[in-house]
Amino acid sequence: MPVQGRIVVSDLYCKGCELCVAACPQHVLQLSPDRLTAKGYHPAELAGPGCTGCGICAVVCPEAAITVYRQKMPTRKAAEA
Amino acid sequence: MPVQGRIVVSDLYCKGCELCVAACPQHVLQLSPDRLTAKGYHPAELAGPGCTGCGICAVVCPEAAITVYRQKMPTRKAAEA
Amino acid sequence: MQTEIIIAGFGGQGVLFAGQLLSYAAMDAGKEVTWIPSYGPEMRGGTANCTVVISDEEIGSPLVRHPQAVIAMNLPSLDKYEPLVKSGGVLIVNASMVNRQPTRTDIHWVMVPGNEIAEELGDRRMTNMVMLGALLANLPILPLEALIQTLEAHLPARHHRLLPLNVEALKRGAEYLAVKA
Amino acid sequence: MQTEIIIAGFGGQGVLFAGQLLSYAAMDAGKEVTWIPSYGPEMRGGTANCTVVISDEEIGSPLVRHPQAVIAMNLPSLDKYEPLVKSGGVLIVNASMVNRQPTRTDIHWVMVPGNEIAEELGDRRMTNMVMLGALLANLPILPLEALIQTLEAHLPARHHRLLPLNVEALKRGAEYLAVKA
Amino acid sequence: MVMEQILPEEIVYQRPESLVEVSTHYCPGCTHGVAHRLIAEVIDEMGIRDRMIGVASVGCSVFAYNYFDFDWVQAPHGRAPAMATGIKRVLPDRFVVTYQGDGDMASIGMAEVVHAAARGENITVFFINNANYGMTGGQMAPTTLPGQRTTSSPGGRDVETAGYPIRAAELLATLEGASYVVRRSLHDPKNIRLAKKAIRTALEVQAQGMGFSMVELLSICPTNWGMTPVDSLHWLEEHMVPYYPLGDYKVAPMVAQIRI
Amino acid sequence: MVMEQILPEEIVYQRPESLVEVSTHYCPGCTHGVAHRLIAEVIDEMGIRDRMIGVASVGCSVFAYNYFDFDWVQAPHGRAPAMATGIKRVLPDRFVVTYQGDGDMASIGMAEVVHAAARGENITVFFINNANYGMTGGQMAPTTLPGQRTTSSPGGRDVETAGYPIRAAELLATLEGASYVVRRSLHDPKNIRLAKKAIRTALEVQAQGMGFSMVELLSICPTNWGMTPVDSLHWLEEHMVPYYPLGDYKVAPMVAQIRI
Amino acid sequence: MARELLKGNEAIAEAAIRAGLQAYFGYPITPQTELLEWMSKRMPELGRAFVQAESELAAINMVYGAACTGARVMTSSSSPGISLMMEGISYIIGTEVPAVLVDVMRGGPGLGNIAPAQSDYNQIVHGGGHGDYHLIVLAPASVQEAVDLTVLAFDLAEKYRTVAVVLLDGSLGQMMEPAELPPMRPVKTTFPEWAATGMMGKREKRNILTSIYLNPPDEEQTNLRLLRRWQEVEASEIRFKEYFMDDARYVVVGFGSAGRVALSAVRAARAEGIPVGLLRPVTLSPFPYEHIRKLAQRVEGFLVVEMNAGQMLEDVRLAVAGQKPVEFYGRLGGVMPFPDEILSEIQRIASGGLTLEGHPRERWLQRMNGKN
Amino acid sequence: MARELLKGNEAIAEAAIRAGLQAYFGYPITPQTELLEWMSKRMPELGRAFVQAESELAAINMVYGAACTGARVMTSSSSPGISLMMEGISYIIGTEVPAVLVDVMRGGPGLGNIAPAQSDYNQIVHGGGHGDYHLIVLAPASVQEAVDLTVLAFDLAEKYRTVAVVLLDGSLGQMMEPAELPPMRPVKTTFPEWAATGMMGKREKRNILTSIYLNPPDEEQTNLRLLRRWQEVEASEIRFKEYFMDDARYVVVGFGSAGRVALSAVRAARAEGIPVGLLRPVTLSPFPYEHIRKLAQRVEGFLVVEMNAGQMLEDVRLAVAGQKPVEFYGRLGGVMPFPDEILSEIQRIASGGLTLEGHPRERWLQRMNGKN
Ligand SMILES: Cc1ncc(C[n+]2csc(CCOP(=O)(O)OP(=O)(O)O)c2C)c(N)n1
Ligand SMILES: Cc1ncc(C[n+]2csc(CCOP(=O)(O)OP(=O)(O)O)c2C)c(N)n1
Ligand code: SF4
Ligand code: SF4
Ligand code: SF4
Ligand code: SF4
Repeated sequence: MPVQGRIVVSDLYCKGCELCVAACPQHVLQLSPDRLTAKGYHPAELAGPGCTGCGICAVVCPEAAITVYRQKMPTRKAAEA
Repeated sequence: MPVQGRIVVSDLYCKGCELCVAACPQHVLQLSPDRLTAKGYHPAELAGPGCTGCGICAVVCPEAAITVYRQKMPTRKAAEA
Repeated sequence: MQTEIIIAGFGGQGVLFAGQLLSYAAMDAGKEVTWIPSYGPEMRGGTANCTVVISDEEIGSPLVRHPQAVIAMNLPSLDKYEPLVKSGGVLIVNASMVNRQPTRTDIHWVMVPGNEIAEELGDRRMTNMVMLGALLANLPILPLEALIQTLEAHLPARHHRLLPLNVEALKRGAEYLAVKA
Repeated sequence: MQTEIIIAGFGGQGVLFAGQLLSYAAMDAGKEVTWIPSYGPEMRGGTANCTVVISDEEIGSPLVRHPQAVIAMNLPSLDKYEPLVKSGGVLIVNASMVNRQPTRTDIHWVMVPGNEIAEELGDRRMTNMVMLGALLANLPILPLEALIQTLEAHLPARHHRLLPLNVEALKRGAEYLAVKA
Repeated sequence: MVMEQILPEEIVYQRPESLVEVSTHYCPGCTHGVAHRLIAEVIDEMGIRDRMIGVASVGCSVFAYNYFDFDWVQAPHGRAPAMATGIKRVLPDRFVVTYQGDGDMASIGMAEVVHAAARGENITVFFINNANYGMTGGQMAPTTLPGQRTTSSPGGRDVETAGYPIRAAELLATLEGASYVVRRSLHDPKNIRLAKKAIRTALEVQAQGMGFSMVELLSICPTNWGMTPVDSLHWLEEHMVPYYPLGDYKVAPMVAQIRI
Repeated sequence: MVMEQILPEEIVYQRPESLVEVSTHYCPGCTHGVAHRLIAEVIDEMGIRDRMIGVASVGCSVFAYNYFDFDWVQAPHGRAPAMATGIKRVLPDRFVVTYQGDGDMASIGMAEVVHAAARGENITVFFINNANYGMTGGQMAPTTLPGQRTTSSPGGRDVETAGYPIRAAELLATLEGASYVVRRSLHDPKNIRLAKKAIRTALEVQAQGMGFSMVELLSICPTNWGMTPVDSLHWLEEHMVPYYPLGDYKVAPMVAQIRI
Repeated sequence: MARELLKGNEAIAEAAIRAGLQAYFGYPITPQTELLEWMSKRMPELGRAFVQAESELAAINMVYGAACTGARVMTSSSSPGISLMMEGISYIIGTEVPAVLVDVMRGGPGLGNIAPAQSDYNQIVHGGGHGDYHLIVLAPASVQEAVDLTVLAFDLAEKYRTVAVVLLDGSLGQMMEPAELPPMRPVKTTFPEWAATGMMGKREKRNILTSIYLNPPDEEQTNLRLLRRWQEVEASEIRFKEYFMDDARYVVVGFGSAGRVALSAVRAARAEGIPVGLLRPVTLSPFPYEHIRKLAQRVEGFLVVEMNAGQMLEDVRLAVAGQKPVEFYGRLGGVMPFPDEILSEIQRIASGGLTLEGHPRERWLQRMNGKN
Repeated sequence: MARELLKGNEAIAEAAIRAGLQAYFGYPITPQTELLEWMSKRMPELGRAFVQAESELAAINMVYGAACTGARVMTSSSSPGISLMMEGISYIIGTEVPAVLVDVMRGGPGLGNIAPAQSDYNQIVHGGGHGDYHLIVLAPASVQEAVDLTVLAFDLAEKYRTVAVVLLDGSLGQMMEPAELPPMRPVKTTFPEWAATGMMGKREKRNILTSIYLNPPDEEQTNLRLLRRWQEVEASEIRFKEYFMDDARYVVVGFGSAGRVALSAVRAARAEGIPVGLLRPVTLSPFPYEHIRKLAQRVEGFLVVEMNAGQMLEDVRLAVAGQKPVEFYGRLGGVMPFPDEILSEIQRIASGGLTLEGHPRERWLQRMNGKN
């Protein structure tokens, strides 16, 4: 089973640019179809399971809007993003 | 017998910088020990015979003060300076 | 006689164009007119507004503190301009984008569901025309016909296919109120 | 009491330094003094001059049209400044570098063969000192002694070996006239 | 950032501390944001936030000072390297960085950056090359590609009259005073990671007093390019990268020794 | 120039017509004079005097316009390439040349020359590199050699604080718009002849509308170097030539075809 | 020609083109950029020269070069960019070649903002560059006037061989109004006698255009010549507009946008029966000193209105020379006044708020303490 | 300390160093270059920062950067170089950081010449940069005063967080006079609260130094704050020197070198029994308006003497406000007046040559028609 992770996108920062959506290797991100941020953007969110916590979305996010969590793997240390 | 030439140094321009004197391959130039130009310089002049009209003095002269004459050689055309 | 109109909304709602159209029409009608936008980088993704002054004589200030009429295309514009409309003036509110009615009683205000009407017409970009139509129905500075002629005259050729839709939107905006009234 | 002196010659004749020395001496004597040179690229290879004003009170203009005294180190300087010396003033001419005598009769002028005296002393660079000595002998603004002390005080250490020669030159310049007179 | 669940989880990425907790004024998708984030991450990692002084330039990034949590000054258009010089000479032990657009650095500010580099000024220049003037509405920049349409080259940049784009990294690399001059791109995760490494190296160069460093970052301007952010990244990769080859243009021998 | 004797003689060298018959203000031996003469000779040979417009800069050569017998304008310090651009754009069929010192072109005027080159502006820059600011009395220039004493680097140029000399030809050669960028020297007859050829090529480049050309000429400043002219030439050869290698830094393919 | 609805910046650009502009050199800066953008499209279309310069410094020197050929040339910018042109302007004037400059002013100092302001008045009118010089400054208050004055600027610049500046604020640059453009004039095909164009077999003597006069008396003579030419400008080129002045007892003085805002206020005051008129200087340099001096003899006081801290104010005070009280009202940093603010100033003055004591700026500052 | 014979340029440099100068940035230009050269030697000796900048534009921005750290910094230049600094000066003032600038003026406009002039008065005093701003301008007339005012410039610049300019002409820069240098002050080791120095664990909040206020009302408030600070400067910092004023019926007004040449003329006039005095403004900004206004109440007329075409003249006229006649005498383009020229102006005035009509510049120009 692959590593499991999840991301939290901050509504304060996200501008719905879709760069994370396009970059996600697992294709599990989407712009929220209904939710709007205070600035009027549809923020990114996890569309379903499958996030491995690889952090690629965070690497491309221009707004530093994403926090990435990953299941702890006691045996090997996760590579830094 | 080598080609014969001569130079005329204009007192209007010459500033006695000695560059022509140093450059002359025949060592036939000198600064006039006694003559002074209107600006107060000892101008260059031919010190004696031996000028070949090679034009090197004119090539180095910063003041374009030198006119170079050379004996006509009907057979071969003199290289341009 | 001088009339001042502010059209305000989000960038992208076509407020600047609506103001320009009004200005063209005023010019074509032989009036003096000034159109002045808010400008600058803050426009990007932010709010946009323009002030149109229509007059029979040389126009002084292009900006006014208390306009005769306001079209508020969204809530921030309503909040900002409702207090500023000249007493006895007109306030046209895009009901589709606000969650409240004006509260002033000394002005004539109307709620027009601009986006909905435009969407009914099949193109949300027509909201500005709907609102402009509604304005003219409430502020007799220029006949609707004049605006339509102006549109015909000044709309760039490549946009001419949009002409009927624009005309329709203007009319629907104007009618909406007739209907409502 | 104010005295103005212009020292003029070719660049390289030490006219600026002569003026500075005079200024230092005046300062050391507790006087007010200004020294102002001609400056700029035209100096290069051209003429140089400086004006020294010595006074008991705050000095106004650092330049004067009609100086009390002039040292003319060469012919152009003689030509330029002879007409300008204040009536009753002093004109010291470097006889070695000119081919004529002054013609004015309302001033006190003297011819000093500056270069020759300097060459006699073995160093043509001393011409300026010779002329300065001659000036002081004719214009009692400062005793020669004061100048000599100043020279001792302000000449940079690395030039100190030149001190006796400078002193000698000053004296010879002063004496030349005494002899001549 | 509070952990919401008590799970055997770890944070593998979070917003760097050196970024202020405010939303930026940049357009959605603009890679100015990526550049900001990378710089902030490196500063966090090096622990030098307290010693940083940033020099903001004139361009979309004029308000960079609102986003980085350290001291900033704001320079006249193009003059950031001169201001940085002034600061660095007074405070040689601080980290002084400029953040400049291509209009700012490669057009009006060409003399200042060349001379800062020639002097070997111990500062770091972050150079955001987005092939146009963003802030003023998308005019031609010295970096605009041949044929590229902008609001001041409406028919596409005509090299006959407007000349050729300037490759700033190559140009600065000719200067002996420049110690580290590289070009990176922000168009995909791999390149973003390489960009971050370069930013780190540049700041290490400064930390060790090795002189002038400059990191050019190919960047997008979706708003003025009139494309979505995602399309913009593709355009960058397809059109800009070939014209502006990525790579190291000057790595002084001592710099090559830096291990990060 | 009247022939004084009726002898089978010919004139093999005489003062070029494009030079005005006045004595210059240059110091004795200053190679500004050589550069002037070569330019005048080439103009005579090409027969283009009537179509020449010169742009004088600020430096010892500020009065260049007094010595060349054609139209001139005089530019603010460093801005000659911008002025030349203005002229050339209005009169594209004239020959427009700037004549600039190293302080003028490589220091204050860096942005203007870089951008004229980047634009491929069809002008010719004559760049006189004498390793100091002559006119103002011998201060350090961007081209002053490491360790060289000047009136503003009294202890010798300290590369730690004043940085490294700029090699302008190498720098401009990085620009795509530049068609012909070379460095020559004026220190001996051979090099002077090569310099003249380069000047000729540069003007041919302009004649054929091939874009920006620049000829850097290593030159002496005996006055401020504090040496005789002859010694200065030796110093140039020994110290400047190694630092500023002579050669062709950019010869666009079409330029390589020019035969003169 | 029919009236068209034109944006100030674009109207100026097109007016310049129709006035026979041969070359434009500029650099983008808000709120002037549309002018450059218009040029970038139109000039190449017409086969004329357009260069986006690398900086304002380069732009003004390209203008300088092109002006030396006698061609019709211009540049445009806004406040910080104008500051960078000061050396070039001084050179152009010192060389006596004609050029046109447009300054679309914004809030300052420093980077400031891009909102409308009039705070470059001193910089432009009183010499932001070194040396003694004068230049012609035209201050339009409407798009039509911007068009007309742009054309005039070229004619005056050429007539007097100097720099003519069209000085306006950002609001006018961004504003649209109906205006009639002039017909397209043919581009000049000849060049003036004095120009550096290459001798082209037409002249014996070379032309040299320079601003150095190393010998001070020569420079003095040049300065005097320029001053005498300036006297001609002062004698012939002063322009202003007046409104409600016949019976005015108070005069509002304002230029450009401030002047037109004042017009609204003056109308409102008239509606209240206050006998106030408006003087709107159209040439800020030469300035209508003499006219104001004479006005001062018959009116009771002045109110100067500007979008700055009182720069033209000092010129009005110079002209009034203590004869009558002068008051000031200004808004700063990109804020445009509304007519009602000026109206209340007029009311204050008409109801006795005039004094010859102190400085009007001090009093205004006092009154501003409450604002915002 | 003992008096030394010092050249103006070098005396200013050394005075700045002794005032605790931490960094100097400059570019060579005659007649200021000795100042830079002095710095190039002394600053490195003392372990302080010296950079020969690539241009005046770079120099002023290096100063700007260094000033943002709160350090004592300066640059110096001469007229054309000063023109290139206008944008930077406007930014520095807009950012409210202290800096000192020395302008050793030469003849202009354009490249002009290197001879002494005072024709940057307007550029420096009345804002050659964009936006509303004021800066402090100190005009020495002797080497000693140059020394003293240089030190003062640093103190005032810091006190009011603004730019202080020492404005002199080339003759003063080149002149040698005895002067006493101040003792060496220790270099500051602390930095002000507001400075951008890195937080260094000492501050919680970052410092941002900027001159943008995108929102016009914010910019207006900034402008108003600067104006209020300027009022403080006006209240406390006006300086001038007077000579023979007790019983003066005529007043000559001149600053810097023109002022001291006028002193000679005034002395000569006094020797002839003409009751004339001299007012020499030492601060040109703030200007002694109020003092002159009061003087105008008791004297019969003014003669303004400048080495320009009448720039300070307008400030004197503003102050006099038509109360009394003002006459003008100027020399231009690098020409220094001799005392006898001014004396004959004084004689002319004392023998009835005063009028309230017309503009003094016009009359002077008339009289100049004969000259040279
Ligand atoms: C002296 C000056 N000239 C022009 C401007 C206007 N201006 C502001 S931002 C900008 C261009 C910015 O472009 P770039 O540096 O490429 O940065 P980007 O906005 O693309 O990030 C210009 C020309 C200015 N503020 N100051
Ligand atoms: C804006 C400006 N800054 C400075 C100067 C002073 N200046 C005149 S010539 C010169 C340097 C010239 O040096 P360079 O270009 O090397 O020419 P050179 O005299 O050596 O031939 C300087 C700095 C000036 N005239 N204008
Ligand atoms: S990349 Fe960042 S800003 Fe863009 S959509 Fe994803 S989370 Fe939002
Ligand atoms: S090189 Fe020319 S100037 Fe020099 S000495 Fe010879 S002739 Fe005279
Ligand atoms: S305009 Fe372009 S560079 Fe500026 S923030 Fe928007 S996308 Fe980024
Ligand atoms: S100072 Fe130097 S560069 Fe200038 S003319 Fe003299 S030798 Fe030539």
